[in-house]
Amino acid sequence: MSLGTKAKRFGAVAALATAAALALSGCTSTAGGTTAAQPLKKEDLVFVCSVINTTNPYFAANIEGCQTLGKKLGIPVEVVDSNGSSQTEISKIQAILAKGKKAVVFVNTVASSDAPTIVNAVKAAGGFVTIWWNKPDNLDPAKVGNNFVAFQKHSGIDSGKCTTEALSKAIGEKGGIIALPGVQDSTTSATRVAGLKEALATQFPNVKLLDVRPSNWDPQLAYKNSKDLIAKYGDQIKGVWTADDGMQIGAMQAFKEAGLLNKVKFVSDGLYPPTVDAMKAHEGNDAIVGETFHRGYMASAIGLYTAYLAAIGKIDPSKLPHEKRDSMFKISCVTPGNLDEYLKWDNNVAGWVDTLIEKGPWDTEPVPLVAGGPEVIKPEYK
Amino acid sequence: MSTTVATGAVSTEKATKDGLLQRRATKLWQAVGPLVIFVIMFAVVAILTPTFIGGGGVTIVASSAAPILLVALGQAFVLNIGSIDLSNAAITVLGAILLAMTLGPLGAVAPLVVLIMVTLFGAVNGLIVAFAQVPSFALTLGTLGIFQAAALVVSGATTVYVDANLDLVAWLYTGAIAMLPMTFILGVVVAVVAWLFLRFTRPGQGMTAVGKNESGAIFSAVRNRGLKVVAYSLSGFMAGLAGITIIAQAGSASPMGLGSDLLLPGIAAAIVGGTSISGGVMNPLNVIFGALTVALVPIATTALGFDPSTQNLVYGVVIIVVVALTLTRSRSATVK
Amino acid sequence: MTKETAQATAPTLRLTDIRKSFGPVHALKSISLEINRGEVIGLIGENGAGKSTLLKILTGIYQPDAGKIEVNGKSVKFRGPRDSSAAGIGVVHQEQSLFTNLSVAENIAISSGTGHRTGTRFGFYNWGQLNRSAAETLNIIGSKLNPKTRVGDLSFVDRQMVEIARAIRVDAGKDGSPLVILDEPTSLLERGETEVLEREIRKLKAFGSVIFVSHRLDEIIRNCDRILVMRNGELVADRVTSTVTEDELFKLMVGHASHASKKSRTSIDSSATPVLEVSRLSLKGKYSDISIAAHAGRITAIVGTSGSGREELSRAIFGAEKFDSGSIALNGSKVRGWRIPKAVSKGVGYVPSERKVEGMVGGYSAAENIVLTHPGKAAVGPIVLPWKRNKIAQEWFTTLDVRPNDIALELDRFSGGNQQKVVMAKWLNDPNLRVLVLDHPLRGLDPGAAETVNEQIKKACDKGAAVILLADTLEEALEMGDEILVMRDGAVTGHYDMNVDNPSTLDLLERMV
Amino acid sequence: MMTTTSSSGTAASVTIDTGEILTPNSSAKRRNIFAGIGEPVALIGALVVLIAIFSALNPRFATLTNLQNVLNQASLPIIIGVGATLVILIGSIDLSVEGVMAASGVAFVLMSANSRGGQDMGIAAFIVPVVLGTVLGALNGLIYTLLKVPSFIVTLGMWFIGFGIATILYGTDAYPELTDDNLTNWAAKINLGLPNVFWLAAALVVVSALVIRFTRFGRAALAIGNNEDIARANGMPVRKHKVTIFIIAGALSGVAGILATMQMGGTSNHIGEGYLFLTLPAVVIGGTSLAGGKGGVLRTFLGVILLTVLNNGLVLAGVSPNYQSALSGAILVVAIVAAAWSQRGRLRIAK
Repeated sequence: MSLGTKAKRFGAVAALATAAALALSGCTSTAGGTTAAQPLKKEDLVFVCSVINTTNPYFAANIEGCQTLGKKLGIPVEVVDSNGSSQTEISKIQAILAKGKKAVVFVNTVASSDAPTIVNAVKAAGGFVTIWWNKPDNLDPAKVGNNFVAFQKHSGIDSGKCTTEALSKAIGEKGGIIALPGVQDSTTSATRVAGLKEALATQFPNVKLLDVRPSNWDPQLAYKNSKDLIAKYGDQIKGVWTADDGMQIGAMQAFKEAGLLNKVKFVSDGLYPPTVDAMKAHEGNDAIVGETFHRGYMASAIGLYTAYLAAIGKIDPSKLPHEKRDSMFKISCVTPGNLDEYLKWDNNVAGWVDTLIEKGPWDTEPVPLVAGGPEVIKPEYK
Repeated sequence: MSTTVATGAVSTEKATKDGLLQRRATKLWQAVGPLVIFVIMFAVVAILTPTFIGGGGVTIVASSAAPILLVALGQAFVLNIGSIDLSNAAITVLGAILLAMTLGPLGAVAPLVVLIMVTLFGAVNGLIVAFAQVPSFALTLGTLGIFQAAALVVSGATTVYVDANLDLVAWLYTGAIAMLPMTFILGVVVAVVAWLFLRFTRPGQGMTAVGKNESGAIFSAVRNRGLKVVAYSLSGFMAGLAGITIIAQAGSASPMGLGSDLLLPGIAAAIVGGTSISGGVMNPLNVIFGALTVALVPIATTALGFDPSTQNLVYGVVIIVVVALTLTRSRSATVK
Repeated sequence: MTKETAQATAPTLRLTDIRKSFGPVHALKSISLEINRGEVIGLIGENGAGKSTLLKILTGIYQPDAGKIEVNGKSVKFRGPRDSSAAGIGVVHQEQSLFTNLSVAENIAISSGTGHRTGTRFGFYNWGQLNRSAAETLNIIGSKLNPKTRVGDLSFVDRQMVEIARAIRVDAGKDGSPLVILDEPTSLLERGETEVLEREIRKLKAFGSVIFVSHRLDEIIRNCDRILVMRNGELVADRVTSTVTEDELFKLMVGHASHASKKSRTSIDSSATPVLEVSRLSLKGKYSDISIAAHAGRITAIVGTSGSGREELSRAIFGAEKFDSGSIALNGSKVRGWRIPKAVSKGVGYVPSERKVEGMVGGYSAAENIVLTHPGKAAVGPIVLPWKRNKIAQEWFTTLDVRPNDIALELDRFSGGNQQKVVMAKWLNDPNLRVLVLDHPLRGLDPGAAETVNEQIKKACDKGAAVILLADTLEEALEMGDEILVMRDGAVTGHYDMNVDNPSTLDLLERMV
Repeated sequence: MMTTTSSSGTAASVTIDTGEILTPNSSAKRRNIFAGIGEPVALIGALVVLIAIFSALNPRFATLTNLQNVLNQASLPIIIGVGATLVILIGSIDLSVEGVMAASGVAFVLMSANSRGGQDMGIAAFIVPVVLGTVLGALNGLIYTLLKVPSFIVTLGMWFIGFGIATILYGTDAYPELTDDNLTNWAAKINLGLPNVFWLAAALVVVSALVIRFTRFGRAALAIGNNEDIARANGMPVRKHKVTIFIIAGALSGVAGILATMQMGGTSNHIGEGYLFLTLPAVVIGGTSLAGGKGGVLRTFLGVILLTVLNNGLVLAGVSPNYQSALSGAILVVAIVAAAWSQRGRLRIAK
C-alpha cells in the first residue's frame, strides 16, 4: 500500500524514494480550524443519506437507519442514490447542500477519492458530515475541522479473520478454499482479504488459498467466476470465502448447480436477508458456516447521529479523542449457532435507535466503538 | 408562354424566400437550441427551488459539468469525423492515476508529461482507425479494455494519492471566477479554442468535411487519415485534461473511482450539444450547454426532491426528449 | 369477357389533370397524358422541368394534389411504392437501386408481389422457386446472369439488367401489361452497353409499355415512338417521333435555340515539354503499357467501354489509385509517392463521375466546397478567412451563373448541373492548375448546364492546363477533344490528333470493341 | 391508337455484339468464393487455437463439465446477441439491453413465488416481463423511426428508463429471492448433455438464422441495412420492420432478464450489468458489420463462444484478473484489424 511500491511499478524508482518519505506529511493544508461555530437549530437541519445504490440490502438498511433516526428526531431525510457513480454522488450531495438547509450528512462513499470533495463541500455549506467505509488515509477529520465530524467503519481485517476462522474450522482446518473479493480498488474489500490472508498464515497453515478472483461485488460475476473455478479445481474446493453476501449468492448458486452445495462451506460478510434465510433453512447441509454481524441501519444511524450531535453543539469534535474521529466499531462473528441472538435487532430498528439516542454513538451494543483508525494492512497480506 | 415563365419565376423566388426563412429558423435553433434548453431547465429548477441559486447552484452544476465537458469536447471531435471513441473515459482514469503518481516526484512537469502520454494514447486509437481502417466503435471498445487493465496494473488496483505538489492543480477546482470553478472555465476555454479551430482553420474544416462526406473530402485532397489521428489525439488530450480536473477535485485517483463513469455522460453531452452522431456537425460552444444539461439533470432531480428511485427514469426521458428537440435532421439522411 | 376487352382497349396509363405543388412552387401544373400498350414514350425536359416529380407520382413516392391516375382503365391511388408496383409500374432508377448484399434473384423479387410464382408465399422464401422465377425473368430480357450471384459482385451493365428484370417483374403475378419507367438508364452506361439496353427496350415493347427518360436526344429519337416534352411543370409538346428533329426537341425543351460551338483545335507546340507525361503505366488486370503526352491548353479525350481501363487510368493520374509499373511525369519531372494530396499540390484536379459521393462535400455550403482544396486568398496558412472565402465564392457564382445565387446554401440542395459548376470551380480556383482530369463531367446534366461546364473546360485550357476528358458520348469526345485516345481491354488501340485526323464515331467504335 | 411495335424504325446504326465484352468484364469482378466464408473460418481457427492452448495449460479445460460450464455462461450473451445482431444488421444499435433486463428481471421475480411474499402469478410471471421488454423495445423503435432520433441515443436513454423502472418496481423491500427451486435450477440443468439455457439459446439462434435466411422479413432486414433509401423506394415497410426488430431485441432482453434472475435465484436492478459490453464485442468479433447489411446470428454465436472460452480459459490458466480485460480488448482489436487488413485501400471508408 506504500507509495514506494506503486511508484516502482510505474518505473520512476529513484526520484520517489524521497517522495515516499514525505508521503504521510504531504496532505493538503485545509485549515484545521477548530473555531466553534454557533450550534445549529434542529428545525434548520436536514439529514442527507448518501448510498451507492438503493437496492443492495446493506444500502437499503442504510436508508432505513437514516429514516428511523430522522423520524425519532423530527428531521427530514433526503436520500442520495449515487447509482455507483462518484460524480453523481458528489453533485447530488452538492445539490442538496445548495438548497439552503444545514445538512447533516452520512455518506457511504463510492470510492475513497470522493471523500475530500464531499467533505469540503459540506464544510463550505456549513454542514456536518460523517463518512463511512472509504476515505483516503491522509484525509484526517481532525485536520479538516469540526465539519468533518468523523470517519467510521467496521474493521475489515477483523471481518476477514472472523469469517476465515469459521470457514477453516468448518472444513477441518485443511483443504483448499477460493476467495471472491469485491471491486479491486476498494479498501473495504482489500482489508477483508488481508484479514483472510493473515488468519490463514498465522492460524491455519494447512488451509490453502487456491485462487482469488475479484468479482466486483457483482453476484453475476461471482457466479461466473465460481463456475470457472469449479471447472478448474473441482472437488479440491472445500470452502468459499466472499467479501460480501451479494457475491455469496452468486457463488452458492454456482455450487448448487454443480451439485456441490452440500460438500462446500461458505462464509461472507454482511448477513444479508437471503443469507439469514439460507442459514435458517440449513440450506445445503448448513453450507453457510460463518458471517460477520454489522448492520446498515446501525452504521447510518451512528454516522448521522454523530454528525447531528456536532451540529447541535452537543459534542465539540475538536475536543474528541482520536478514536472518536477516526473510529472502528465492533464487528461480531456469527455462526448458525448464535444467529438468533443477533437477529433480534432487525425486528426492532426503532428500538435500537432509541438505545442509540440514549447511549450515544460510541456505546451502543452490539456495535460499540472498539478502536481508532486508520486500519493498516500489513504488506505481506496485501 | 411568357406568362407561364413569369409566374414560374415569381413562385420560385417566393419559394426560395420561404425556404430561406425556414432554413434560417432551423439554423438559429441549431445555434441556440442547446443553450435555450439548458436555460429553461435551469430556470425551472431555480424557480421551484429558489434557494438553489443562492446556495451555489451555479457553481455545483458548473463543477460537475467540467469533466463531462472536457471528455464531451474530445468525443465531439471524434464524432465530428464520423467515428466514436469509447475509450476516452478509460483514458481519463488512466491519466488521473498517472498524474497522481507523478505529481509528487515531477512537480509542475507532471501534468505536461501526462498530457503528452494521454495524447499519444488517443493517437494510437487514431492511427489504428485511420490506417487499419477498422470500425472505430469496435476498436475503441477493445482499447477501452486495454486502458482499463492498464489503470488496474499501474495503480496496483488501489487508490493512488497525490503525495505532494497537489497545490499545482488543486486551484483548478477550488479557484473560481464569477461562481464558475476554474475547471469549468478551462472547459469553456478549450471549447472556444475548439470552436475557432473548427471554424477558422483548414484542418478544422477538413475534419468536418471528412465527417460530412469522407469520399468527397479525400477527392478534395483533404488529408483524412492525418485528421483522424488528430481528432483521436485531441480526444485523448481532452480526456487527460478531465483527468487533471479529477486530481484537482479529489487529490487521488483509482481505477473504478471518479472519471470511470464519464463515457456515457460524455457522449450524451456531445449529442445534447448538437453534435451529430453520424458526423459532420459539431459546435463546441453548444457542447458546453450539452455538458451543463447532462450534469444538471441528476442535480435538478435531487434539488427538486424527486424520489431517488425515479431519478434514473427521469434522466433517460430527459436525454431522449432533449436530443429529439435539438437534433439536426436533414430530410434526406438515413438515421442509424 | 367484357371486362377483359375493356382492359385490353384502355390505355396502359392515363393521367388526367395531375397537379402537384410544394409550398408555393407548382412543380406540376395540370398534366394529362395517355400511354398505350406496346408504346415507348420518350420523356424529356431540362432539370427542374418536373420530370422527376411526375415519375415520383407514378411510382407512389409523391401523392398528387389533384388529378386522376388510371392504369389499364382502372382508377388507382398510390399511397406508396408498393401500390404502384402492384399496379404494374416498375422503375429503373437513374442511380442504381439494388441491394449489393443480396442475390440477383432476391433483388428481382424484392418489389414484386408475394405468391407461389415469386417464391415468396406467406412471407417465406422458397429459394428454389425464387431462383427459377428470376432466371425466367432474366431469360425474357435475354440475360444469362446466375440468379444466385451477389449483386455487389456484378459489373455495372449487369446490374442494369437486374434492374430491368426487376422493373418488368412487377407484373409477374398478373396478366396485365407492365409499364416500365427507365429513368436516364443510359447516363452511366458506355456506348456499347447502351446498345444492349436499347435492345432490351425493343423487347419490352412486345409485352409492355415504356417511359424512357433521357438527356440524350439521339437516343430518344432512336428508341421512342412518341416524345413528350416538359417545361416548367407543364407538358409543352407531344410529338410522334417521325415528325421531329433533334434541333426541334432542343428548342422545345429549353425554349431558345442552341448554339453549337464551332471551334478551332489547339495545336501542339512540339518544342514544349508535355505538362503531363504518362509513360508505360500498367496496373495488373486493368491496363498495361499506357503512354500519354498531354500538352498545355489541349484536351485529350479518352474513349473506351467500361472494361477498357480508362477510369482506373484517370484515377491513377490523380493519385487516387495505385499503379504497378511505369511512371507519371509533370512538366518533365517524374513524380514519386503519388497520392491525392501530392497530386493536388502539383496542380492536378479531378472531377469524378460519382459527383455526389466523390466530387463534393454535400453537407458543406457551396462556398466552403469551392475553397476546400485550393483556398487561394481565402486562407493564410492554416487560418481560414470567411469574408475572403465568400468573396471568392461569389465571383465564381457570378462567372458560372450558379443558381440559386446563394453561396451559403449546402451544396446538396443545388441541382446536379449547378453542383457540377461548383465542383469545376473548386479546381479552377487553383491558380496553378496544370492537369484537369474529367470523368464524365456532363453526366446527368441538362443541356444548359452542360454548355457552361464545357465552357469552363475550355477556359481551363486557355489558362494553360492540360485536360484529360472521359466523355459521356463519342460525339462529345469528337467535339471537345484536341486529341483522342481509344482504349480497349487496358490497351491504347487508337490515337488521333484532331488537327490532322478526322475520325468518325464509327472509326472510334471499331477500335473500342 | 395502338402504335405498331415494329423495330425497323429504330434500327441501330451500329450493331455490336456486346456479349463478348460483358462476359469477361463481369467475371473479373466476381469475388473469390472463399471470401465469404473467410471470417467464420478464421473465427473457428482462432477458437481451435485457444482451445488447444488452454487445454495444454490446464487439462481440466477440455472436459465435459467445463464445456457445460462455458455453454451455460455463453447462453445469455447469445440470446442478447441474437437481438443485438438483428438490430446491427439494419445498421442501428441497441444499448438498452441492461436496462430492459433489469426491468424484466425485477418484474419477473416479483410476480413469481419469492421471499418477499406476494403472489405467484404462474405463467403471467413469464409473460409480463417479456411484454415489458417488448414495450420498451417498441418505444425504442418508435422514437427512433418516428422522431428520427439516432438509435444510439434513444436506446441510451431507454437504458436509464429500464433501469429506472426496475428501481421503482424493486422499491425498498428486501432482496427478493425465488423460492421455487424448479425455477432456480432450470437454466443450468443438464438435458441431453448440455444445460437447458443453452438449448434455449441454440434454438433461438437456429430460428433467427432461419428467419434471416428464409423470410421476407429477414431479407428485408438485410436490405434495409444495405441501403435504407432503396428499401424505402422499393415499397418496403422500412419503419415497420425496424420497429419489429427493436421489439424482438427488447423481448429477447426481457427473456434474458428472466433467465439471469432464474440463474441468480433472485434479482436486483443490477441483474443486467456487464452484459452489453460483453455482447457487443462478441457480435463484432463474429463479423457482423456495425454499418449494417452484413453478418448473421451464427457468426454472433461463434463470437460469444470465442469470448466466453477466452475468459474461462484465462481463469483456468490462472492469469491475473488485472489483465483479463486487456486480453479480451487486445483480441477484439486483433480480430477487427485482421478482418479489415486485406480490404484496406486509399479510398476505403471506415467509420
